[in-house]
Amino acid sequence: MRYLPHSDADRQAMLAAIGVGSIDDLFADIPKDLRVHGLDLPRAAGEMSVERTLGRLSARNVAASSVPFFVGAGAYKHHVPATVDHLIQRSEFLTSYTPYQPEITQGTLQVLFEFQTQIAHLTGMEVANASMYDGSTATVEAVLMAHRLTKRKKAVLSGGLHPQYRAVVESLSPMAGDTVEALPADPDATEDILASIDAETSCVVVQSPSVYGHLIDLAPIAAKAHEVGALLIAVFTEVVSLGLIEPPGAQGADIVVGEGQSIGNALSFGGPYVGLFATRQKFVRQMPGRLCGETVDAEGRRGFVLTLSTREQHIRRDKATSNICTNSGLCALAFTIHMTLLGQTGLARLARINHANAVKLAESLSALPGVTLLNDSFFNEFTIRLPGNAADIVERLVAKGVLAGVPASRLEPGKAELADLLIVASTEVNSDDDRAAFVAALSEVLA
Amino acid sequence: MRYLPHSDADRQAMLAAIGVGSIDDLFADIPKDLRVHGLDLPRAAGEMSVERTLGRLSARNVAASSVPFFVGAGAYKHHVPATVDHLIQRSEFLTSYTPYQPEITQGTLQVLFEFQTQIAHLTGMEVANASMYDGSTATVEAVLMAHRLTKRKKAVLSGGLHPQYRAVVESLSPMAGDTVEALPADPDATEDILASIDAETSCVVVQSPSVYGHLIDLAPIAAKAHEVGALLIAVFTEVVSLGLIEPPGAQGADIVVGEGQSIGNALSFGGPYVGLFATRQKFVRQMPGRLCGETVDAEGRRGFVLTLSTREQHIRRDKATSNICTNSGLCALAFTIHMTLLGQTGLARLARINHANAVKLAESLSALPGVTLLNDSFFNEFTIRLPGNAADIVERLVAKGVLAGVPASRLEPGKAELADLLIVASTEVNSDDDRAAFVAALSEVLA
Amino acid sequence: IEEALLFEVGRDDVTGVDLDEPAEFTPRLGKLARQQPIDLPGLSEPETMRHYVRLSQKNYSIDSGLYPLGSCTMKHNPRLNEKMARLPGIGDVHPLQPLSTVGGAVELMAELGRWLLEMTGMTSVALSPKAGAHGELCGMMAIKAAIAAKGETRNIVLVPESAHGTNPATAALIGFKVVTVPARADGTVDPEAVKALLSPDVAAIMLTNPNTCGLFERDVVEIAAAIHAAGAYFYCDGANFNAIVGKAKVGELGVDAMHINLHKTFSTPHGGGGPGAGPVVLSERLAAFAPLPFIRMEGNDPVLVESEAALKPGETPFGRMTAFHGQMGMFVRALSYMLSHGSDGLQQASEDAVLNANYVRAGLRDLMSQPSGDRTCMHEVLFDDTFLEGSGVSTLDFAKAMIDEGYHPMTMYFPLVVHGAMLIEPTESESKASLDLFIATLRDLVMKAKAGDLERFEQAPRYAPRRRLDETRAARSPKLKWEKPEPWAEAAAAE
Amino acid sequence: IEEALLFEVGRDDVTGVDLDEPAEFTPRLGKLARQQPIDLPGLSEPETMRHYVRLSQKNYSIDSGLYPLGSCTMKHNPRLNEKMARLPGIGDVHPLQPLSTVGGAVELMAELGRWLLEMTGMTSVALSPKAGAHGELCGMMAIKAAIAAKGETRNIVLVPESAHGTNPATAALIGFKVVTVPARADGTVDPEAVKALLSPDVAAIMLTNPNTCGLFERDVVEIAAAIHAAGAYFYCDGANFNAIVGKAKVGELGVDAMHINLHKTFSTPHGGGGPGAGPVVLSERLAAFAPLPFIRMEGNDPVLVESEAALKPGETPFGRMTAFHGQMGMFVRALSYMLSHGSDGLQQASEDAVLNANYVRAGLRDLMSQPSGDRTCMHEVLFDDTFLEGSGVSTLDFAKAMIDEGYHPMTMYFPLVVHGAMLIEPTESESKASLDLFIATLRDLVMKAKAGDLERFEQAPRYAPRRRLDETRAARSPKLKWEKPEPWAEAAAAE
Repeated sequence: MRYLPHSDADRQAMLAAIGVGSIDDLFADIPKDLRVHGLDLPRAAGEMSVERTLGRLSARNVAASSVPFFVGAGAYKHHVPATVDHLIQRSEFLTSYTPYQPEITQGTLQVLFEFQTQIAHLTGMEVANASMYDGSTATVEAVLMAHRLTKRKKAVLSGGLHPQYRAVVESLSPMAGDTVEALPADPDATEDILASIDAETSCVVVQSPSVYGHLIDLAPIAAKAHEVGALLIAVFTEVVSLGLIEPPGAQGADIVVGEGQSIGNALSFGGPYVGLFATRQKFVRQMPGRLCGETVDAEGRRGFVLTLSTREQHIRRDKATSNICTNSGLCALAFTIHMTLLGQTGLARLARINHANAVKLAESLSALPGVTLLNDSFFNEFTIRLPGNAADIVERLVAKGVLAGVPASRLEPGKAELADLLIVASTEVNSDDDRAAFVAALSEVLA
Repeated sequence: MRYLPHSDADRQAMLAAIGVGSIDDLFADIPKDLRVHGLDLPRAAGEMSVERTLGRLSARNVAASSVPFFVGAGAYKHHVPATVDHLIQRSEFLTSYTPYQPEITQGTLQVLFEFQTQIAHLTGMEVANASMYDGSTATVEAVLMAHRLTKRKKAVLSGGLHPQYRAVVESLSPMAGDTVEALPADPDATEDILASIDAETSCVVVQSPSVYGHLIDLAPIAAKAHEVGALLIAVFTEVVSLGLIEPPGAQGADIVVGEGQSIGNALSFGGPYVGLFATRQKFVRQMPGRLCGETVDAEGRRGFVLTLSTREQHIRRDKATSNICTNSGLCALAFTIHMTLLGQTGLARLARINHANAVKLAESLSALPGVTLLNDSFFNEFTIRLPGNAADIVERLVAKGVLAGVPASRLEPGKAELADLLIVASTEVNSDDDRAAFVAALSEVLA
Repeated sequence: IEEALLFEVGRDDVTGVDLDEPAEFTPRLGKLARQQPIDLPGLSEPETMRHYVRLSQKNYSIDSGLYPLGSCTMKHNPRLNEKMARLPGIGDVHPLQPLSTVGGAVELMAELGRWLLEMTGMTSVALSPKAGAHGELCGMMAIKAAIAAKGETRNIVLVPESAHGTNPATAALIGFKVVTVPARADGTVDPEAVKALLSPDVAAIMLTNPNTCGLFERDVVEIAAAIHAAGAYFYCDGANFNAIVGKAKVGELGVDAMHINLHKTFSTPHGGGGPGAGPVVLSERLAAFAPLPFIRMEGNDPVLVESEAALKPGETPFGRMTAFHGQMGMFVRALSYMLSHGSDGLQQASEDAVLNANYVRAGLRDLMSQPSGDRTCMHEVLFDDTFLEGSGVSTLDFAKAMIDEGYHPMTMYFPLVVHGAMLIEPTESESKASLDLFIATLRDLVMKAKAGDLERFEQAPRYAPRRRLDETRAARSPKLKWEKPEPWAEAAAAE
Repeated sequence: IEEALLFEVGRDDVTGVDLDEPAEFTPRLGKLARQQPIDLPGLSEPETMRHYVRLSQKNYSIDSGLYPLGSCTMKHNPRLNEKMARLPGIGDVHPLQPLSTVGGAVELMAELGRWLLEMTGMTSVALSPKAGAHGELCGMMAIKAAIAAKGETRNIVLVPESAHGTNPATAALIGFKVVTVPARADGTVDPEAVKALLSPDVAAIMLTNPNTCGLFERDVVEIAAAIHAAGAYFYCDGANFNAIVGKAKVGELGVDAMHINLHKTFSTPHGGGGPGAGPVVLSERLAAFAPLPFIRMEGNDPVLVESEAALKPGETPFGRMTAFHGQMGMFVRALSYMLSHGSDGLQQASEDAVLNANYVRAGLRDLMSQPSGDRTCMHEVLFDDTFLEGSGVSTLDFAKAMIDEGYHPMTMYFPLVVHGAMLIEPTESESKASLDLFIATLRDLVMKAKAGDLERFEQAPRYAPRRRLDETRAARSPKLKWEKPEPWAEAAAAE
């Protein structure tokens, strides 16, 4: 087996050095009747064989790059520079351990420090952590953090929050003894969330752009929340939007969480992604996840360490702020490198291209008979009402080689009022030809 | 432009530091009337755009992995472990310079020392150099070296030598004032090369396996050559064959040259490849190309350096043994890593699989009516005579999705007696299904 | 060589990505167009490449040396797996594409599940947890849901002293009260101690097996039986599953839920701290509570069940752990690893891991001290600091001195039940030659420590990119992001 | 940290590649089946990975630092180009596949040729040469063939003193007699000196422009005219083409043949010494002699002409430089680089390269000495060792001391026309910040040298994987491969 270095001679010599007669002697603690002798699985396979097996599975999927592609709703197809994927595969990043030994992990640590700085600047917040699993788990951690900070137990979730994010909060938060008030789906951005905020409220969770693409003015919500002593948790799933829209920090958010996949990371059928988490300096000791901080070494040179670990489970055990142990280090690295390449100039331009592409597409699609655009404002994603079941229409567009978007019913099944809604994203990867193909195909399907 | 670090402000500051007013002042030495103002070429393009352009070109070619593939005749489709391609892309190998400063290039140098050792062992020779451009240029360098050693000027080329190798020798050698006697194409391995060896002969150049796949017994040729004071140059184009057949060094060859592409390197439409070059210790000072040697540093630690550079052009100028400056360092690295992974156990097994696949295919093909196998012996490649023009038949097999081999006429155009010959290779990448597809398709085409 | 922060060398108008400005259009941002500057400098591509290459060179990695990290399992990361994760139909597929366009992805998940269930002897699997601790949470949430489904209110979770910190943190997170089970002298759990704590309020035990002392819990079956008899559940921390793959099935040991760290057992890369993946296998008692999404087999066809609307009778998921379907990028790497090993290779890997740990034990047992005497261990060997007594060298000093010898330190001060613990897990990836060198180096260090060569230890590391760092300072006044130097500081720096 | 040779740690029965033995079959090897053992030990995959990663860590590279290598042009290697070279339709295509299956490959070659011709103003291009020196050979063979075609027997090639060693070596290889043209004080070529050497026996001049002193040959047009008037050809060494892309076309300077180092001008990676690629552009006078294979445009369709049987009238190739079609892997990288830059970027790159060299010159001119006075240079700046006079520090010492400062040395003792030459080419890839640091470091070194801090120089390098190596010993009794230690040596080593 190519991954196992020992020759049989090596094994024999080692057993002799240990002083046992056979490998079975080393497993003597496992009760005899429970020992397994052979699994019902195939035997070892060479590289060619594995490549064929997995290549066959890969070939049964339609790759985003191979078709006009407009699927979003929480994960986005963007172009990642070759430099990013090359660098994250460097042995010293890819196969390095969590930087608990800072003397020999300054590379990873400095990257995390750069990452935290980038996220803080992007979101307009004071501090950011070294990443979370993804946007949805970051959201529930933010809710739990708000409960700790406010000592209240009720979270109010906007109807514009991604339904799967909502489900994550609704699954965990009640088990922790809390209450979740989730407003109904809000495809038109007409909800009155202010009315749900009261003195019991620990936090209000609002996504902007919403899952339906609407940009939400957070300032009045923050004002109302602060008025009653609650916190505003701002959520985003498309980090590129921050290149063009006012950051949540400037709109009064107390905690900002989001998905960072768009920058540096592949779609990968949903994971691994990278959760972003930022807040105000005064809340930092209730923050979940790893933090990297600057310090000096014994010679006075600047260096970086994981810090404030007294919040963490390996020190505090059942008193920890979260049970989180790993983060998304490598995805955060990809994010940091891609963002470094972009810089503010590149990010702003990238965001403008995304927005322009989405605007052009929204105009073309809503010009089709029977198609209505629901959004006044949006960034690179919007919702249209189709003259018919959106899921069916999407399937018919698949046959025409266009992946058209996410039917709202995929996220909110069984709600008749959402059945004809389609959430459509357009990024820099869509060419004019792609958009034309979509419009033509939809036009044919609706004809 | 993403590759150019300067901002405009940087450029202005630098011009000021230099003390010139504009960039044009730095190009003042170019006569004004010869200065170019704009090339008739497209403007800068982003990554996505370049990927689309080159992706479109790539898509117009049929990749070897995508079809049953039997094309050889000097380049071979093998499976390269993922580790190899990963390692050669490491910055410290990929973007490193020629190791003229040994203190900071011990990595490259030790690899070359390992490579030289591997090649010497594989070929059964005493010394090998640090690689040549490819097999064909190594061959002509061997001929020139033989001329230097023997002080004679006539090379005899076997009719089994790859015709494009022969053409390379025939192009350069006469310009250097030498004579080349090339025997006619020898698809049946019946030539009497001994008869062409005489007291004028500097060297005999024999390929085994020959371009038609025949294994050639080199010992009698070596004996005859040595008898008249000539040298035997043994050539191979499929290095994997050395895992299973007696090495040229054991058969009396004086210089062994060959193509190393099969181990570690992609097909890449013909290049870059890696030329292998080995000889006897006593000839080393007439050898072309770079050599890495062991030595010690100022503290007595083992280290490696490029050595015997007094043979080389940058020292000897017009008295050099060759004008060669670069080698195929990165391809040699790929070779070394792949060979290290294989070891003798893996190489021998790989060779057996290749041979077994070729034997099975030869048996199946020659069982078809009208198809004759020309080879008594072969390794992973053989020649069949078809009942019709081989190039036409290959083209009809393309339409059936099979890349069937190389018509002899592709290498030796215009020779009627070769028109119905097809050179067929089969390696470890061919599955039973691939072979069955070939046999079935050929059977249909011939029906 | 020092490397500046990107903020110190980047410039506001430099970018390493070439994009054309879009043609004129009418923005639809309403009043929310960005007013604030983004304040992120950029680097050109060559600067970016060099910056991160040079940073990487300050890191230790498995590709450059042995990581003797007990309980953390740093093994070889095959590059084949990276290649497979980048296949266009794997890496470039969206989680919400029409299901008709992702048949291969769903089949891949089903296949991964099949392997995991066969290796563990369990009934169902939840693939979506994003990491080991997330898997623990998933397993414990399933237990909580199962208890609630029975109408019970059990609220106590038993956790042995030697457990990973995530165990009590997880239990506490969802409102359980944690009660510690004391360890026996050798670090294993005494079934009697468990039985003594059992009550109708006990919801579950969380046990690591093999445990964090590197020992297989010999009495695991008896413990499981007692737990089950008390109406509680047996959660197994699967961090050490890599020692017993192909040697024992946890389902047969009585486990009800166990997470599997794909990055430990199946070698998805650590990546400097993630991403991980923590699928959870569940016994028949918990199978129905597996969260969304899950794979339902309909005959030979796997179906991805994403929502409650698609449930069939008997399927009672407790909810959802994450958006989308989990860490596909890690699934494919793990499956590639499994396919490569096969049933024979997986068993051999466990055997070699245990062989290597015992070989290290044999090489050091005369010089270092083992808390439970010189007994056979599983895939990791535990030493305590008795052998350093009186030397003035602490476990920390000893570990930092290893850095100067070219090694990453072993796991220190864990498990907590052992004084000055040093937990060494070489993994099956290390050759005998590598272990011989490691043993020789440690023997040399031990002798230096015993000889009182204090400077070598207290000053260590001396040959690393940094000397020991001031962690207290970092925590006391946290500096968590780069701040532009104040003008006066700039002026001072310029002098 | 030391790294053993693979032969010292490998074992005969270990392999890092899993292959199944073939089923029983009847071999067809005749009597030539291998009798000799192969004698190559193997390593498992994790050992292989670590071995080569650790070796790589002993290398300097462009991704980790500046390479101020005059005439060798170490610039940024974009990873996009690596990705493009691995597209399945590029990297996985066989040179002898039916031409109907490689239309894209042929088009790519045609497109590369089009760019090269537009940039140089020449008539035809031979893509197949495998490296710069191979390109020189190709160009000189074309000249030799052209002379033969005219029935002439010219046998003298003029080569300036400052030329690269490959120039005279190439000329001599194909039987030309090399006559050296003396340089002017500033290293440039005096047209009068050329004219004085012209005769009916002169076949060609080989001139580098910009020359190896970093100067543009101002009199190049006059020299070309004189050469042509004498019936000879003008070969231009294109090693420094990167300074003038988009600024001047060599065709308009009177050049008849020039090779282009794709790895210098168009950034295909050096790879520790190759592979390179050296396409040759030819003037109308030589175009017909371009070797096989070449691309013929038939209307808009490129046709790959592989053999003499396919020639059309007027096509008189001198033969073939190599099997197959040349370095496709390098072609695609170069084209990717060209497409990325575009006409504007290529010109900007030349300008930035020249700007950077002059900035280095400006930063060092007061401390170091320039052989031809302080004048504007092209993309590289030349210093001599006058400034070290009396310090006891040689050019070599100075260069080795740079290693301790984290830099690769500059090109030393070349060109030969300058005493103790130091030739610095920063390339356009370096940022101002990078150059500022480089200049500051060199200034510091110069001052240390002038202050007589001899140890710092004579002992350098001290902070590299090796101190200075004994090259004399290596050459005197060459040890060119690993030899198994003799038993007595093994025994001695074991003691």
